[in-house]
Amino acid sequence: MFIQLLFASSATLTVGCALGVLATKNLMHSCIFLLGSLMGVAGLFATLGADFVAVTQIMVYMGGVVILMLFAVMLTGGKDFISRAQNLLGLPSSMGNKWTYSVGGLVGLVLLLTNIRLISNVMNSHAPKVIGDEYPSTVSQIGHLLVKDHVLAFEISSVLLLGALVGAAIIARPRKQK
Amino acid sequence: MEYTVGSIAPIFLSPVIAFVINAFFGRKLPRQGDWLATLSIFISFIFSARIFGDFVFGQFATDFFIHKTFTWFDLSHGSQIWKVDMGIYLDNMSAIMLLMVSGVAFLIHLFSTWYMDHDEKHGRFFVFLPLFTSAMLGLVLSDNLFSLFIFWEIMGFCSYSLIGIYNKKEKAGDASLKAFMTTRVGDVFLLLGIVALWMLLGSVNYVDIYAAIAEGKFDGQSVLGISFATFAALCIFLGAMGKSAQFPLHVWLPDAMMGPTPGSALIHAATMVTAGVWVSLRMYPLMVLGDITWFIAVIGAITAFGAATIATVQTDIKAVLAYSTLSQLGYMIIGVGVGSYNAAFMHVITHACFKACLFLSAGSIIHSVHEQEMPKLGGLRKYLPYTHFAMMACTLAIAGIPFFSGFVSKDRILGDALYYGFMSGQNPLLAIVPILGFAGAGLTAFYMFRMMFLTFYGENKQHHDNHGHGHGHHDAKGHKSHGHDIHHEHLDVRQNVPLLILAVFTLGFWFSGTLTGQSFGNLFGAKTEWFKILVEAPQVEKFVNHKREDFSKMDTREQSHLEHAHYHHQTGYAGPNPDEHKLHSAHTIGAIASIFIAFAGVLLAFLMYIKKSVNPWATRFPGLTKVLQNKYGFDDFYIDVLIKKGLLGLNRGLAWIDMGIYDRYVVDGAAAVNRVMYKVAKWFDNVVIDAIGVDGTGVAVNLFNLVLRIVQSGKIQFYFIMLVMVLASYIWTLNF
Amino acid sequence: MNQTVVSYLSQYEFYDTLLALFKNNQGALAFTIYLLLSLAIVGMCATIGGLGTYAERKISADLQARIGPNRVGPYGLLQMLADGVKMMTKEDIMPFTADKMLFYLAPLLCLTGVFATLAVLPFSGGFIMADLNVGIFYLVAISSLVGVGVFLGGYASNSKWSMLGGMRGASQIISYEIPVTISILAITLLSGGMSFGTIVGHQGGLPHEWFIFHNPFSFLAFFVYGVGALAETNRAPFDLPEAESELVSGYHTEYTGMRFGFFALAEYIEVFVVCGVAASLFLGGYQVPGISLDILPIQAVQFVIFMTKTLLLYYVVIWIRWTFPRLRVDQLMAVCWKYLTPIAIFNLVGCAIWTVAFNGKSIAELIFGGGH
Amino acid sequence: MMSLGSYLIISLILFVIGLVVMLSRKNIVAILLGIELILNAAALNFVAYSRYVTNNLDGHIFSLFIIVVAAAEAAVGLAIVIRFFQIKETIHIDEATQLRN
Repeated sequence: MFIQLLFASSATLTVGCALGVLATKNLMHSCIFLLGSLMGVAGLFATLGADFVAVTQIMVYMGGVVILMLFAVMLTGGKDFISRAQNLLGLPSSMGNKWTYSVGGLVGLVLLLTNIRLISNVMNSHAPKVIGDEYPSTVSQIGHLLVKDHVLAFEISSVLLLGALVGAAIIARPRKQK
Repeated sequence: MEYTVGSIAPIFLSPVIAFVINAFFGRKLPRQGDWLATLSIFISFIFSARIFGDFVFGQFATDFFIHKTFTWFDLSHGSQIWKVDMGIYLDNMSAIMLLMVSGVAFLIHLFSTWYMDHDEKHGRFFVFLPLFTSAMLGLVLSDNLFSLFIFWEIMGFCSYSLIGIYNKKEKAGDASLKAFMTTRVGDVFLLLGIVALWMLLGSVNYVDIYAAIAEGKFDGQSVLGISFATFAALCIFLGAMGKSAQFPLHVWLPDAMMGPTPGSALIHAATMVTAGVWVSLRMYPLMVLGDITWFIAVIGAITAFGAATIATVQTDIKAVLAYSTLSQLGYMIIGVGVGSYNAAFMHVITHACFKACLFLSAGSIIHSVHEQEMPKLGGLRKYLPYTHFAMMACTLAIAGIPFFSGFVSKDRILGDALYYGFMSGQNPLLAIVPILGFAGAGLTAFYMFRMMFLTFYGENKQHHDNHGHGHGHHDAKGHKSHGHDIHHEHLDVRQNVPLLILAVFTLGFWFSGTLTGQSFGNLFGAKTEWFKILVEAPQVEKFVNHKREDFSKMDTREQSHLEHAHYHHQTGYAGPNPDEHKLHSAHTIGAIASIFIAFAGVLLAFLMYIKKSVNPWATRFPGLTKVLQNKYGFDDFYIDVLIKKGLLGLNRGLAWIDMGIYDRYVVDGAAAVNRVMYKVAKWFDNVVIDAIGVDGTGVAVNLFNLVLRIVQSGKIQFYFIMLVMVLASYIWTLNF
Repeated sequence: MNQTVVSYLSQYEFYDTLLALFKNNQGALAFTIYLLLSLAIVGMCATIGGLGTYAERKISADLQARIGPNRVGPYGLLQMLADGVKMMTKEDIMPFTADKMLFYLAPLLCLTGVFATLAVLPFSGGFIMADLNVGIFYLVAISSLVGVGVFLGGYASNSKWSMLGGMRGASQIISYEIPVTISILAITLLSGGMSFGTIVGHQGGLPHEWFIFHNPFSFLAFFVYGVGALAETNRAPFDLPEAESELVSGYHTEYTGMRFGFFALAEYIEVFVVCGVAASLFLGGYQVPGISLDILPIQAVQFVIFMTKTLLLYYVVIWIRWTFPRLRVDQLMAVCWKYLTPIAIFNLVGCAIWTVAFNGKSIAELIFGGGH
Repeated sequence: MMSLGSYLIISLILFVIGLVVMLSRKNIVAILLGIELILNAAALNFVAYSRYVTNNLDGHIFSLFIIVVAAAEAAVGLAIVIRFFQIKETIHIDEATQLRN
């Protein structure tokens, strides 16, 4: 029952907050809605028995990515907001207008239909399995997989992270104004 | 006896910890942490001494070894093994080597605390010194070529830093770069050899390689048209040549004296250069299988003789020692090549002791007199009595005078070389090996005594020559030389005790186990000829059924379970078993000959530099001297010929092909053809292309542009929409 | 499997009678137990948070040779109730230019992040809401919600002081998360598991069995964790986000009434949680010396031991606050990136080497023998 | 209620919303938000398949790598955004068309 409750609330949180990301015109609110949506996905991971992935999701997104995005939003305000608000340059508003929404919505609709076609195929071909309620611990297994079967991907991703760290630091470092 | 990793690891770890602490907090420690480095090496020494005691004084049998390993990573797939293990491999040879490295390094550290006092690079020096030592200890402990390579490279880096430690001097910087680049040539080959072995065997553990050799896994394998074993052995030996400064790659070692003298002592005696000999010894079965021992012997002989000739004309005291190191390394390599396994290894040990002592003595002289050009020295005997004593003992040892260690080890190598060259039925051309070896031995005695006579005997030139101190003074000390007085030696513990301790170990009976070679005058507690008994070439058959031991397991094998092996005159020849009798007579002849040659060398030096009854060579053979002073022109060869002529010549050749052939014939010819074509083309152009083609294309492009302009908007979201649409249409057109 | 308080209780007989009371509805019973227990824990921690303010005043008074609160109740003990009443009855002011949604959300995020960590805090062997397999990792992860809360609190107020405080707070929290997490990683390396049950189970009741004295590296790791945790909870000497002398009171300048109370409560409870984590990671947690029985009364003893250790650490935290001066911003970042992080990485590597070299034995085991 | 299908549908909704966010917003940070949603949809799919179809943990590993890549992408992406803002003083996506000419 708990699991069902968790699933229902997580799914609601995920979808609802994702809609919030789409609907709000305020970038800061959008970020917070994203946070909620990602929390919901973490909850869904938990209902799938992926405890380690769920906690990693919380750790990386809440502790890192979302705060980083909040910082980016704060650091990139400036004159832009004023000129956009008065539409001085004739470009669409920063958070979109009805045209961009309608184009995006149209494309989204097409993709929705496409994917429903795909999913229906998948669900027809794979009879739904009956899965028990047990949730074995995944931590030690994931640890073994990471350093045995997937060791190459593991090392490459660590190099990727190092590269991203150095690259981000170099790109974003303040330069002397002329 | 129990051996855990905890009782072995501190040997390697304590200098590493000292390095880390000194690197980060050295400046804040009293005396910039030199005591910490020295203490850490002393801890290594204690642990090594325990292992040495267990292994040598009867605890374990001859072929006993400890092998602890864990799998670092494993990429095995199916039946193909691809894994890298890390671990510890300890046998008699490593036990002896560990004691030598840690002991000599400890004495060098102790000496350095005196030598580098008040030097501006004091702290930095004591950061790299323990790292260097730990890398060598790790190299000796490692059980596979991969970790050996790691430590090998750490040593390369440390030698680079130590040689170039006076980084404000351009010469020092050049020398360090030279050392780094020259050894790099060898290292590339070593890595190639390791990778080749890994590719074939899937593991680079010593025991796995030995087992593979015994099981014949190399049979029928070939690469680039030569046998696989030859290829791998050659690559590994080329790596060893770079590190051990053998003949074509030797140019870095004489320049390596740009660093502080104790650093040179560490590089030349205990650590870096012996690493090459060490890897050749470890991979000896592979060398035999690959049948390159003759090549090894020839390279060693050329180095031994060539370096000895150069050393006879050097005037810098450290340069003489550097070339003598080269020469002695040549003897070790000869030993590996002619199959006198334990004598080669013994020469590593004896050489480490007396060469460390020689360098430290030279450091003592330089630090006291602030002069290292021998013509400006002389008569130092009464000013530096302890140094004189120690240096004389070492000179006797290196010259191969009986009862000293150099005689014991070098004589055995020469005896085996004699057998190898003349009596074993090899290619008669290989007789060059013993000939060059003996000639080099005579020269060794000559140039070493030349150095002694010029430095310590004769009249003191220091009092008259007050102006020559500044130049030729390669060891830029932090403080200015006083220029008017020699510091009288007083018994400073840190200066003299290391020298005297090392001098004690120049006696031969420590190594041969007896004073006379008979059972008379035994070393207490040790076996007669313990060195020969304990060190023997690896018997690869033993390793076939070897089971690996878990890394953390405790080793509790009892002595009673193993029996002591008895010593045979098994010297591990590549060919058929050596004739015992012939070998024995070769050794006898060799011993007599080398004693004779050594005394002849000493006598020549005596006549030239003390009695002055024979003119020095410099006046007699000016041309030859010039060649030798140019070191056979190797440096010039590398720079002028290989780089300037070779690379630039290649460039010029390519340029000639470009300008001469391509330009003249292809381009100009094409131009002529073009001129004809032009007439035709002009008409064609005007009528067909312009009217129809160009204008038509323009119109078409214009039309196409209208479409493309919309697509190529530069707006990323538009691209994304296109992508999604294409994807969707692809899915909708699929039928599944 | 993940251990929970329900699965712990289900091994006793009275669980069956309780189950009969709930007409054999497992879910309903578990729900009730969880509900009651979470109410109890939240209530207890709220009380501890309130007492924290009282302790802070009293201890600071003691350190400064004053008397401190002494009017309300015996020894001024009821001062916190008075404060609570004052906060609740204050007017809830919302700045005109504030971002309303985020202004409401920020204190709640702080409070949620802190209370969510209580789910895995091991008060005793059985009295732990859910002994997750990823326990400590979950705790570290979920407590980063506080950083978001602090940042939003600063942003939403739309005032300079708040903005600066919020930015400082967020950057400080995400920076100091790194050394803290790495030193926790060293402990998980020693214990071989991330659940609090495993970590505490690997230690004993007596000091030489604790992880802090396991090896030199874990000893260092404790202090790295301590310093990092102080910074992560914005306690002095790392209280830059709410530095009174510079930023009025930082990110909660514009908050009044109970919303301000939420921030304060979150901070005090977070300090408690951090002290509890330190106690269970390094100081043996709830382990009772010499007793390995697992009966219900022992749980009470374990609870008392855990609380004693935690509250002692709490005292140390307050002591530090009133002893050390505040750091500058650049010093703050230098301490984190130049000192704590390298030391923490060094500790991690050192612990790994120690575990391999000595087969996971502690110093005491190496000296006195024994162990596994 | 809990089956492979329901997870797939949630992930589909997440994906489509992410796509629409990406397409309809003109702010680079907002577009990055959309990308995060899309990546999460993919990760959710992996884990769902891992539980209901393959019964091993490879899906978990994959979603861990997705999280890693997302973190790296966010770091570098936001660094580029900040740099872009320093140069152009705007983060409007339609201003980022230098490569067009």
